[in-house]
Amino acid sequence: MSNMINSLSNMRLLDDLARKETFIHRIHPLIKLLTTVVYLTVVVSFERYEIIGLLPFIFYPILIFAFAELPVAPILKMILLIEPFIIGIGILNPLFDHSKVLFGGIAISKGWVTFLSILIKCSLTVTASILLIATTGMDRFAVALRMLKIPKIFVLQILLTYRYISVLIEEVSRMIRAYSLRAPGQKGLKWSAWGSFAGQILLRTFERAERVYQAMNLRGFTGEYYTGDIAKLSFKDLAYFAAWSLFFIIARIYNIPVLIGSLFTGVI
Amino acid sequence: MMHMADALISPAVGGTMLATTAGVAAYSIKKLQNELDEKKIPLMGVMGAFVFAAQMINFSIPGTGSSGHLGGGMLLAILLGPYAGFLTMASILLIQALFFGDGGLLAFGCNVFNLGFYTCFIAYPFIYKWFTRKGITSKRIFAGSMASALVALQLGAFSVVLETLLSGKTELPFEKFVLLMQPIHLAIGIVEGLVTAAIITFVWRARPDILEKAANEEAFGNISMKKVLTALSIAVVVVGGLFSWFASANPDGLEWSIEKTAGTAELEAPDGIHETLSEIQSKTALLPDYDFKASENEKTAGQAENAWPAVNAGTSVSGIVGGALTLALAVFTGWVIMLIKRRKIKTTA
Amino acid sequence: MSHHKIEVRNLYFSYPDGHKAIKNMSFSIYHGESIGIIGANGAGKSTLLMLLMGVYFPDGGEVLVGDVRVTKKTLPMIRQRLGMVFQDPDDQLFMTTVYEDVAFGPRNYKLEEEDVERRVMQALEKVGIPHLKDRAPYKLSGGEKRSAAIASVLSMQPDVLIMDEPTSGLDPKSRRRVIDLLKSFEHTKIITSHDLDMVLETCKRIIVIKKGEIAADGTAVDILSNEDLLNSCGLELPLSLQKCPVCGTSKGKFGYIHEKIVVDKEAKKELRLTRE
Amino acid sequence: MSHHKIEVRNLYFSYPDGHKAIKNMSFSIYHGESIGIIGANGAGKSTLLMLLMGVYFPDGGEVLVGDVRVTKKTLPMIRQRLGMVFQDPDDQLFMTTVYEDVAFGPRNYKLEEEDVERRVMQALEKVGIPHLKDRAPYKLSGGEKRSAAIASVLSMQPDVLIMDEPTSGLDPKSRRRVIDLLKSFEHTKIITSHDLDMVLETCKRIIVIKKGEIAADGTAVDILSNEDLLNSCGLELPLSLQKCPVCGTSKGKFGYIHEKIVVDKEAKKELRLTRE
Ligand SMILES: Nc1ncnc2c1ncn2[C@@H]1O[C@H](COP(=O)(O)OP(=O)(O)OP(=O)(O)O)[C@@H](O)[C@H]1O
Ligand SMILES: Nc1ncnc2c1ncn2[C@@H]1O[C@H](COP(=O)(O)OP(=O)(O)OP(=O)(O)O)[C@@H](O)[C@H]1O
Ligand SMILES: [Mg+2]
Ligand SMILES: [Mg+2]
Repeated sequence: MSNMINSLSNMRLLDDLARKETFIHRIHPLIKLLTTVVYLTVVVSFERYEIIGLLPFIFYPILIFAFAELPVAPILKMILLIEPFIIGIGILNPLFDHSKVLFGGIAISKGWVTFLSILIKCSLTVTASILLIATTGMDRFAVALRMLKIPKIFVLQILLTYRYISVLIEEVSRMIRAYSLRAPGQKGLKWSAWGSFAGQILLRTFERAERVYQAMNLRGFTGEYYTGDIAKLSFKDLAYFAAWSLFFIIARIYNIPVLIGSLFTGVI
Repeated sequence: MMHMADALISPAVGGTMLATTAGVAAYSIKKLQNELDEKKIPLMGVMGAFVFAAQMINFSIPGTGSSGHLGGGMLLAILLGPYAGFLTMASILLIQALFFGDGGLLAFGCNVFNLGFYTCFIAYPFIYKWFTRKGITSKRIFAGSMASALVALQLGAFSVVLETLLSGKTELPFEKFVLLMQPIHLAIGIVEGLVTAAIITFVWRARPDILEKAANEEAFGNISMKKVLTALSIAVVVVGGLFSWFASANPDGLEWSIEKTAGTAELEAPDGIHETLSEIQSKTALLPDYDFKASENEKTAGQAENAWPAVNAGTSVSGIVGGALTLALAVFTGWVIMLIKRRKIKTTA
Repeated sequence: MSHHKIEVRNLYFSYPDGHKAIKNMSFSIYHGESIGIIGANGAGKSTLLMLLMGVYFPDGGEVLVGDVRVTKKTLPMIRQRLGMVFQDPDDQLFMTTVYEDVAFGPRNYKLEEEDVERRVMQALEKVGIPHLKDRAPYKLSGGEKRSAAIASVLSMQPDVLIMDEPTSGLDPKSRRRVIDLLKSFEHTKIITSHDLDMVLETCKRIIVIKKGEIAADGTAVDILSNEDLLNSCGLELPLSLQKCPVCGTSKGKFGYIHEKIVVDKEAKKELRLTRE
Repeated sequence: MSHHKIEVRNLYFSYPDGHKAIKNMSFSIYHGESIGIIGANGAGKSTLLMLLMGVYFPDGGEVLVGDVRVTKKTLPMIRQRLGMVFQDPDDQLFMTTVYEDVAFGPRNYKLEEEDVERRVMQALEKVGIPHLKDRAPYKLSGGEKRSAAIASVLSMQPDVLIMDEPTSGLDPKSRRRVIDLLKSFEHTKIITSHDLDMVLETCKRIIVIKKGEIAADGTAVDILSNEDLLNSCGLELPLSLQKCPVCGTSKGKFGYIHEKIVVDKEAKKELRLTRE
């Protein structure tokens, strides 16, 4: 339950962040979406034993964090929340693969290497998705989807779902608050109240959702969200996309850290 | 129900599934546009939000020590009908991928398919509908929800196994993974069935109009269903075949496509750079054993020990040193930018 | 303009659970009229407004807006003319910032972005909340939400303004602002409220509803000073027509001022209200 | 009983987005006092009540209820004594029928079912809605919901009653009923409201909040008749202390009655209010 309320406040934090006005925020939403997709594809395309080669990809999130003036701590917290899940799957690797490999003179199990690789990939991909929304926001993201010719009805569906998630979680948290105030001695919900709770929430949200939708209709809504001016693609946007893509591709083809490292160790 | 993560799939699998899902979604949208009424739009949104919230409640599965959460696909299918249900599932998963990195943009297709397709297009029409074909009673709701949830989750779980293995990112042997996933999802399926039945019964009592509307949606002729399925399997075979062809010819489909694009006129430069660089590389041997050939090893990585990309003490050391430097540089850059920005804010303020 | 006329003929409405909320209502509202709809809790005021707006459809009878019957087909046309503020502002605010919310209506009419901005700022100023424009609606206090909800309808510049308890939850200053705004609105307006003093100030005609039926329909002054009628409908005299605490002892001087002293005995003593 | 004392010391609170809602508030409330908390929209009234109830926890300072500090640990104990009615009644009702909802609190105290029933019916009668007892809360009208919310707290028979705008949305009869109920409640009560007439009737002491800080703390009469203070805090004189429409012309007889005529010129004319 606190889970749910946490995620609501996380969503709202991202909403707030998306309203900042930095150079990253002003990049066209479609470009940011495409850049993210390229990034994800490249990161994921690394084979399962790769660790070192993945490291340069951390530049992308770090630069976005810095340029978009995003707070590091709360977003890191969100990312860490996902990790246990990945660990849950990745942790099986060391169990199944005991074969050893020499790495920097130390023998380690290959299972651990793949595990680490998954962990890094996961952190990078999750961060990239979250940064996308934290610098774009749901409304502008929807504009990007529309430009990709995703049908109106689906985009609307996403926006409404997004909107109703707050309505619903709010409804839940209010009910829980009211409950705990009138059941002071109890910890959590009594199981017998669960059924009526879930049903109530559903019905209340039905009714509320209908009213919200009506309110939208009453204000001339016809299925298309207009979100003010979204500028056309500019040269800056294209340059942004090109620069990042170039970087990703080079970092994919050449193992930059090894390159730096051997230069360095060679020099020494 | 388990979500696939970006980190666990290969671009080939992710791409195939994304294409497949897009096909099903497009079909659903077309179907839906013909019969969409006013009340359905908010209802889809609400149910999406409801399932979204429900997926956040984790429950422990007795006897296994692991935990799971609801998929909600059956609930959506029954309350909204298959097309709207599928689309709603897709929007839930997209929001989760964006805001929580749960699942992911690349794994989006896999997740929608695993959670949405089997429930809305297999379990709902063939199982749930069969149970309730003679009208709705609470017993039939129960039996139908239970049976369809169980089947849908088993299919979904198996699908997760296949996608993971095809992606080759984990070490899990097939049988062990199957033996792990299927029983867990049996347990989750039971809970899912119970919850679905309870909620459907509740809604049926309180707002029978909602259920009737979904059930009466007659668009679901068997012929069209068959068409979808054939089209779908052809698509899977074709797309999957294509992807896996170039994936095996060139394990990283990306590099293949990069070379392709690099060959075209606009992007001539990278190709040149690439060639000169690899020349330099082979001459200076700065990058021992790390070139395209290494990836050939990957193809057989699962089977042979020598598949391990050659690692010797030299590269490892330079790798570790280089890695540390890269990280330090990245963090330093970020820090400097932040400092400069902060200074700017101060001076302007 | 005859098309601002709103006519309700033999209206019936039951909620899905069978609760009969509106029973055989008929009345007409002409262009430029200001109508107050009053009645006890649960009388059916909000339900009636929903029927006028075509949010619900009647089980019997009909609603005509300017000779056009409210049906699913005619809805888009009709709704361009009517603007409604819901009783619960949470139902009305659905965008991520107050600005976006107030801009939602004008943008749907495909106005130029600068016109949109002008309208939004105008509406926000009218209700006195320009400082809240970049806040998220769910972070507002109860009264701030209501003001934002009102602004979101004003920005659409409707021909007919329908408001369900517009002043509830507002602080006295904001309430005064809404009253002034209502007074300055020249087109038709329909307002429900339990704030009878506000109704007295802003409406010329009043319809009293009791258990889903019309109990009275007449001028504001006639109705709001008819204590027996109000009492029988779960209402009270407006405070401003109740006996004055100062000249309180001169009871019954005017026919419509009876009993009830608002400031209670004790407080009065402390005020040292001695009649000079 | 000293344990009914509520003390607030140097309280600070910011919402997660950084909005500073409460800044350095301190005051004490003794047993049996009736406190009105007033202030403009967004002043911080609801936030303050949430802090008293331990729904939020302060960033600085502390809240003491009968010498016990409000913390996560002491919450269960403290909440047994305090009963709160929220600003939005939807926040309060969560069971399937009104009866179940009102019975929820008493049942948690493991009372006998007949005692529960007695308490429930008593509470419903006090707010005048026994006829709604089998209805589903989400299907009620706005005012009916508020009455049900109040009943659900009354049935718990708390030592301290905290109400956030208890009369908003209520029809005049129900409002009167709530006022009578508040007057008859002997223990400590803390009420926020924009209905200053209600506050004047039910509270002896008033705390005025302005932008998260205490602007004034004193007797109801002193504060509610101080027009300058009220004006500077976004408030107005209560209607019952504003100039009376009847003896309106005798302006300024008492220091605290100035300007504002509530019934507007026109209505007044129609009322034929001639001074005799
Ligand atoms: N969704 C619903 N389902 C069933 N009954 C309802 C529903 N909404 C309202 N009612 C009932 O219909 C009647 C009229 O409700 P309505 O909301 O119109 O009252 P109202 O006059 O606006 O009251 P208030 O002054 O309290 O807002 C009430 O008795 C209420 O209980
Ligand atoms: N969840 C929230 N997040 C951020 N700010 C909030 C939140 N809730 C309220 N606020 C802000 O805190 C301030 C105090 O709000 P509060 O609800 O306490 O006001 P109030 O005095 O009860 O007003 P009202 O009379 O309108 O109910 C307001 O400025 C409001 O915008
Ligand atoms: Mg109402
Ligand atoms: Mg408040």
